[in-house]
Amino acid sequence: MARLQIREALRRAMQEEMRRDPSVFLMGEEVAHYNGAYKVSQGLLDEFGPTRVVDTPISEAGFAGLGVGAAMVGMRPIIEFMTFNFSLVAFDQVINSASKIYQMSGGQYRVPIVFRGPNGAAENLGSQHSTTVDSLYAHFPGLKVVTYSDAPDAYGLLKAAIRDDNPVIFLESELTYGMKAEVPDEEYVIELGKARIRRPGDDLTIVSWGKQVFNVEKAADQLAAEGISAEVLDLRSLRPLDHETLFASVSRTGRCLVVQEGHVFASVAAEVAARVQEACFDWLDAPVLRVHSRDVNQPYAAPLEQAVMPSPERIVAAARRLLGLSEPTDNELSR
Amino acid sequence: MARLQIREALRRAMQEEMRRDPSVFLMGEEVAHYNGAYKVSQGLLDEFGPTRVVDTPISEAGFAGLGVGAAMVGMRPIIEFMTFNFSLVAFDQVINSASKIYQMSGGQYRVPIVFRGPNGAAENLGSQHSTTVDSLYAHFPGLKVVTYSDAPDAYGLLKAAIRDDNPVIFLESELTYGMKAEVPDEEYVIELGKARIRRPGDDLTIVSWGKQVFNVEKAADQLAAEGISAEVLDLRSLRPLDHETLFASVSRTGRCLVVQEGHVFASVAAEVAARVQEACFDWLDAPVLRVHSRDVNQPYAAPLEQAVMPSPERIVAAARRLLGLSEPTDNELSR
Amino acid sequence: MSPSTQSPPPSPDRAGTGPAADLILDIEDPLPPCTTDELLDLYRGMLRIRRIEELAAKAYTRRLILGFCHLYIGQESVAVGAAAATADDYWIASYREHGHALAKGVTPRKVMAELFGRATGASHGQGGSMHIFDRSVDFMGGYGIVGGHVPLANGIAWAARARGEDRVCVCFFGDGAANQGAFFEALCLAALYKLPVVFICENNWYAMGTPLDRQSALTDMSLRARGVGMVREQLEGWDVEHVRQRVAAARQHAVTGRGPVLLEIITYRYRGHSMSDPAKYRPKEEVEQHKERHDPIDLAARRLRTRHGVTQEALDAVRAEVEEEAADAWRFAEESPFPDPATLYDYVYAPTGTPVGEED
Amino acid sequence: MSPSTQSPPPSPDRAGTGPAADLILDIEDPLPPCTTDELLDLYRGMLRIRRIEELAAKAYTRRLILGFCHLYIGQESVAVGAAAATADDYWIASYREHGHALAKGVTPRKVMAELFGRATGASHGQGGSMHIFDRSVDFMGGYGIVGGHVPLANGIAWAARARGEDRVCVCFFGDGAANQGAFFEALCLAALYKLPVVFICENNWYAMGTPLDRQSALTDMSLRARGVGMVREQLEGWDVEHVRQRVAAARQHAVTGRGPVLLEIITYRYRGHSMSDPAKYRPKEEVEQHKERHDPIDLAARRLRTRHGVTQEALDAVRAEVEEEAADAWRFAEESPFPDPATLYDYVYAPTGTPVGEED
Ligand SMILES: Cc1ncc(C[n+]2csc(CCOP(=O)(O)OP(=O)(O)O)c2C)c(N)n1
Ligand SMILES: Cc1ncc(C[n+]2csc(CCOP(=O)(O)OP(=O)(O)O)c2C)c(N)n1
Ligand SMILES: [Mg+2]
Ligand SMILES: [Mg+2]
Repeated sequence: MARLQIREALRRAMQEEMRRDPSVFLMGEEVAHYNGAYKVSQGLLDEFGPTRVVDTPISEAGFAGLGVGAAMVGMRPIIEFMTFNFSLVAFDQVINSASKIYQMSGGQYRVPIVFRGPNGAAENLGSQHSTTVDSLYAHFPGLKVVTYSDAPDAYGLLKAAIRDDNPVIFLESELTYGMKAEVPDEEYVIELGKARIRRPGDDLTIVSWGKQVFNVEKAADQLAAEGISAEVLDLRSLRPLDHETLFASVSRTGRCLVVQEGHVFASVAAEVAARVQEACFDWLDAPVLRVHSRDVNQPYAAPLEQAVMPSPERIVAAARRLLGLSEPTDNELSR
Repeated sequence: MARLQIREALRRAMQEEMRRDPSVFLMGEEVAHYNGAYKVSQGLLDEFGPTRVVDTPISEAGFAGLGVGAAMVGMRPIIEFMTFNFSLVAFDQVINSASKIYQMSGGQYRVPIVFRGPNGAAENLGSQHSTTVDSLYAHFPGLKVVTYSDAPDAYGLLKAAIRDDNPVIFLESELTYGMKAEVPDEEYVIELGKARIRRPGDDLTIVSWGKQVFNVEKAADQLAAEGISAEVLDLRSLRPLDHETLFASVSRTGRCLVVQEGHVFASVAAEVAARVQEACFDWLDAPVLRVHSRDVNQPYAAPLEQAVMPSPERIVAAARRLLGLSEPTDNELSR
Repeated sequence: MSPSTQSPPPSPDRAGTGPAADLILDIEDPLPPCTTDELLDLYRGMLRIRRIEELAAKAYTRRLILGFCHLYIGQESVAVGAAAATADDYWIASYREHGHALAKGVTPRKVMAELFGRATGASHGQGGSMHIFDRSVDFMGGYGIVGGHVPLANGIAWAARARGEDRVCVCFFGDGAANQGAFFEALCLAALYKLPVVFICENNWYAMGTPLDRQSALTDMSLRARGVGMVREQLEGWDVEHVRQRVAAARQHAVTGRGPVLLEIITYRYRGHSMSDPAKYRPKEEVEQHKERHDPIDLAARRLRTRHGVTQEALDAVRAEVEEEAADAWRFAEESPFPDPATLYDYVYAPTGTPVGEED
Repeated sequence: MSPSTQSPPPSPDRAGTGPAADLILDIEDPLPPCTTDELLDLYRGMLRIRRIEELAAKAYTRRLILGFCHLYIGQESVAVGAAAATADDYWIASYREHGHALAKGVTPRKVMAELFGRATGASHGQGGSMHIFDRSVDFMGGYGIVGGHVPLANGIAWAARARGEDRVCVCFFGDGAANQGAFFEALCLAALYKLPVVFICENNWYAMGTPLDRQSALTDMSLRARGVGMVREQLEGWDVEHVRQRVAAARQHAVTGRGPVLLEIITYRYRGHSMSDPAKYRPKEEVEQHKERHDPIDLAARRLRTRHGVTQEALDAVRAEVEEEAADAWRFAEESPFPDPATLYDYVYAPTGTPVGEED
């Protein structure tokens, strides 16, 4: 058992998979000589050489498409977007090529590719560098969308993503690359499509994923101090969604709060709410509520950004409201 | 009062706006000499000449961006995507440029632009030509997303979109361009953000938009024959959403069915369901249900495509289920 | 070796060095001229495409084929000539790919059944006219987003090289596609990584209704290569033998590690852009004149008669064969079942861990 | 005139015509040489950028400036030379735009306050370092998606031409941006529509940590124009007067209806890509050597002394002025309030129908 940073856990996953399978390669901007903009790929060029750890020019559509083509003939490319903001210039390649080829070829060509990189707001990066793409990609059948909240999950999920025969969108965060946790020394793979109960509880279920799980944990601590027992569910896989774990938890607690970074409209949080209210209608004691980034483009100034992002305080407030302990003060609905 | 095809209503809207305001121009593939791939812009080149009705090469990112730049200095471009499938190669321009400039410039630059064109499945066009983009664009603050179900709305809404000082995504359909309806001769504009009750009813509210409204109307007829009175709501504007009309209807009927073309996950239908269950929880007699395209990439073969698309039959079945008149036969939830 | 020692430091001199040389494909025709049998095969190949597509047009008007249907008639020499030079290589193409599929060896039955949307089609009815795929002959698909498939060609070539296969990827697209960002990025990457790709721009002068000189300031599309440091050649495509030679030359360049080549092949489509285009943007005479002067099938027939002494009867016999093949394809397609809607969800996710192959 | 009569019908001849000529900007230096005052102004402009950015670097380490911060130090001659030639034109730039903003006339106070995220900043604290906008001087923003702003330049120029303004749009981007699809599409469109745009590729040899020869098969970025039929020129950017002349020449070309120009200006950045980049990918000597040989501010100072007889005292006085200006900007920024979170929703939708202008 070693304490690893998340970036180290991700690196170990890639390294092991590249060792066991010569068809795996890593490609992206600054992944090789620079060792990665966020040092996730540190040392991989040295070990695997420039044909398997490949720097690219600033041509996301070009190298995303290159990855798709390589995957069709049996390679297993890992395409790093320096951040997922830049995946928008390659959006057509991910949607119209990666996600559709298996279907439109009638199952003849598979696209075992991982698109990975940091997603969502880091800190004070402003409007064009703070986009959360979860909901965009989770919208599309043919893609799998995966994320993690800690190092052991990051490791096991990335390994599963690399081995999966389908295109996987693997969402990371600059802000948590340095977070450490114990990762077992023996190799393991975490099946995609399984949520994880990070903390059992009885009074409400708080559903979250990615780095917002930490805000939720903090909120759960605070709620616990008030005598409220929150079950914390980390979805890990947004598509496919683990209905079983989700519905079992909510049917038991009768209350559901979804916490999501990013715009709320037509989002993963919306989907979770829509499915939970449908499947658990008879068990729900209150409507499903959502805490999410304010529905604005990300401003630069720190006090503005802080007002935009989900926070433990906002989560606690929503939980209290869900339990009928306070009136709505903050119009979460439209904003 | 003249009976106009939808394409004629759209054309009249553009023509009138171009006459009254020299800053309005139309740009896109085949809009000028060819008179539009679907003949929406027929005759406009003749009237306004090649500096205001402009053919482009196949460079969606290039001409979408050109439109944004022109809008920043006070022009009012109408950018036609031959179909919205092709907007995915310009996705970054729409999101990172059009939707964000007003905010990131601190309000100094407005982007009064309309992106318009056919959206969603036409018939048997296969995987890459049948994408529904409603949910993708409605996700983003800074954009408005508008659509219509008939000629008079098409006319009045497009005029409002052209006059709006914000980027508007205006969603059309190849399949309904030829549908006719009476359009008043006098000029009018329909305020964006207002839903329309197409048919009042008491037993349930069916929420829809765009060409699915016709499936809903047919279903409502069938339901009426069974003695079930459905209120049919045409949202028209997906962003901003008309909460007032929506919630008033559902609180009264106590039941809500959302009918949407396109993928279900993280969709507009999800958002409507999430908001309705939150706002109308105490009035709901059943969970909000959704009918939508099957969650697959669009296959070519006609029997497969028919199985994918929403249909009056599927809507009636869902309505019956919503009213407790039948058991779930068809797992709408996960598929 | 540190990266910085590889890069000459910027210096005033750099600006003075002037542009790199124009890189013109400098390999002579590498193949011996066609034997009579070889040319007869090319003739048969072109005729096959034309007849299958004529039937497709007929089937379309009877609503046996639905959606969009883009015919290749007039351009046959490009795909057939290229196939003769790259039979064992990977191919990838646009939505106007019936001809490429047939030339690469997808059977007429599989092509026609796909157009008819049947379970026996190349893509099991999932793809349709624009998305014919056939793994068994490395025909890696037709794609509907203009220019969107061009980056994929690089990846296919990347994989081929990584595995030490002596194969190239041949990538077909139109003059209109040479305005798409994805196309340019792909060219840049191919040149940078020296990938074994033969890019073939089929310049038929029109992108839908827009002639080339209203699409682009430059009408020599091979010059796109000039802006990215790639080897190029522009040629006329009417003569299938010439296409075969020049594609073979480009292949030889690419497969020997010298990097990709952009071939611009001048050609012409006789029909509208798709079945629903009346093609009013060009005078009928332009089409007629073109057919008269440059029809690749007529040209091959003429050469077979005059240079190879093949009799008209022999040519007629080929025509009859092809006719029967096409009719058979139609019958096969029409008699084949539609895919079962119960299979709908089989095409969402590949079953990880199972062997890859034709899933049927 | 029907469209088809405009287009020469495709014919065998077309392939024979060969490539269009290489289009090199053929306008001589259009401006008289700088007067002493003019050159002093350029000197002051460059110095201003450098001092403001040196302070910005300091503020960054004190966490008064957050997020990404890309310094322009070393490249000042490009923006300042260009500004002297296009003072009344529209400008648009990338995320490395502090220098461009200052050169175009955004006040040091507004720039610094934006970097500090204050309500008094150019973009009211909404934008930050990468998104400085100032409508009052037609500075149309800094953008963070590499290459993403290049298409916008065409639209700005389109509007200028449509309204009969004799103005161009000047668009700045890096060598790395010249690999983005949006950049290529924009070049194609500008050439096709003959738009009054001056594209300036600031080739500083690096895109983040990647030197140009590992980014692109071709290191003469002006050749990108060659592939699309655009007029081009490559020049060294160390001499601010030379930049001023060549940008003036390009402007003259573009504004007189002869179409856009791509200028590649060779330059060099002294600092890391952003404040968080230690720039280990190049040896320190490379930077030192460059500063010694090509520093644009030193070069201007030398010329002022030797050719214009300006005394060192006069130069020192300019330096002192600039010093005070920069210090004032810092004070102003630091004392300015942060934007009120209550204003958050004011920037989602523009209030249709109200007059456009600075909303503050
Ligand atoms: C990105 C994109 N934009 C627009 C279209 C619509 N479209 C389909 S084919 C075509 C013309 C393509 O012309 P060209 O590349 O010359 O190929 P050709 O049809 O002549 O074979 C257009 C505009 C599309 N399919 N994809
Ligand atoms: C589309 C996109 N991809 C990647 C990035 C990350 N990134 C920011 S700047 C940069 C390097 C740009 O280099 P260049 O264009 O030469 O400009 P310079 O920084 O040298 O001024 C990269 C890769 C981005 N902002 N946008
Ligand atoms: Mg063409
Ligand atoms: Mg650079």
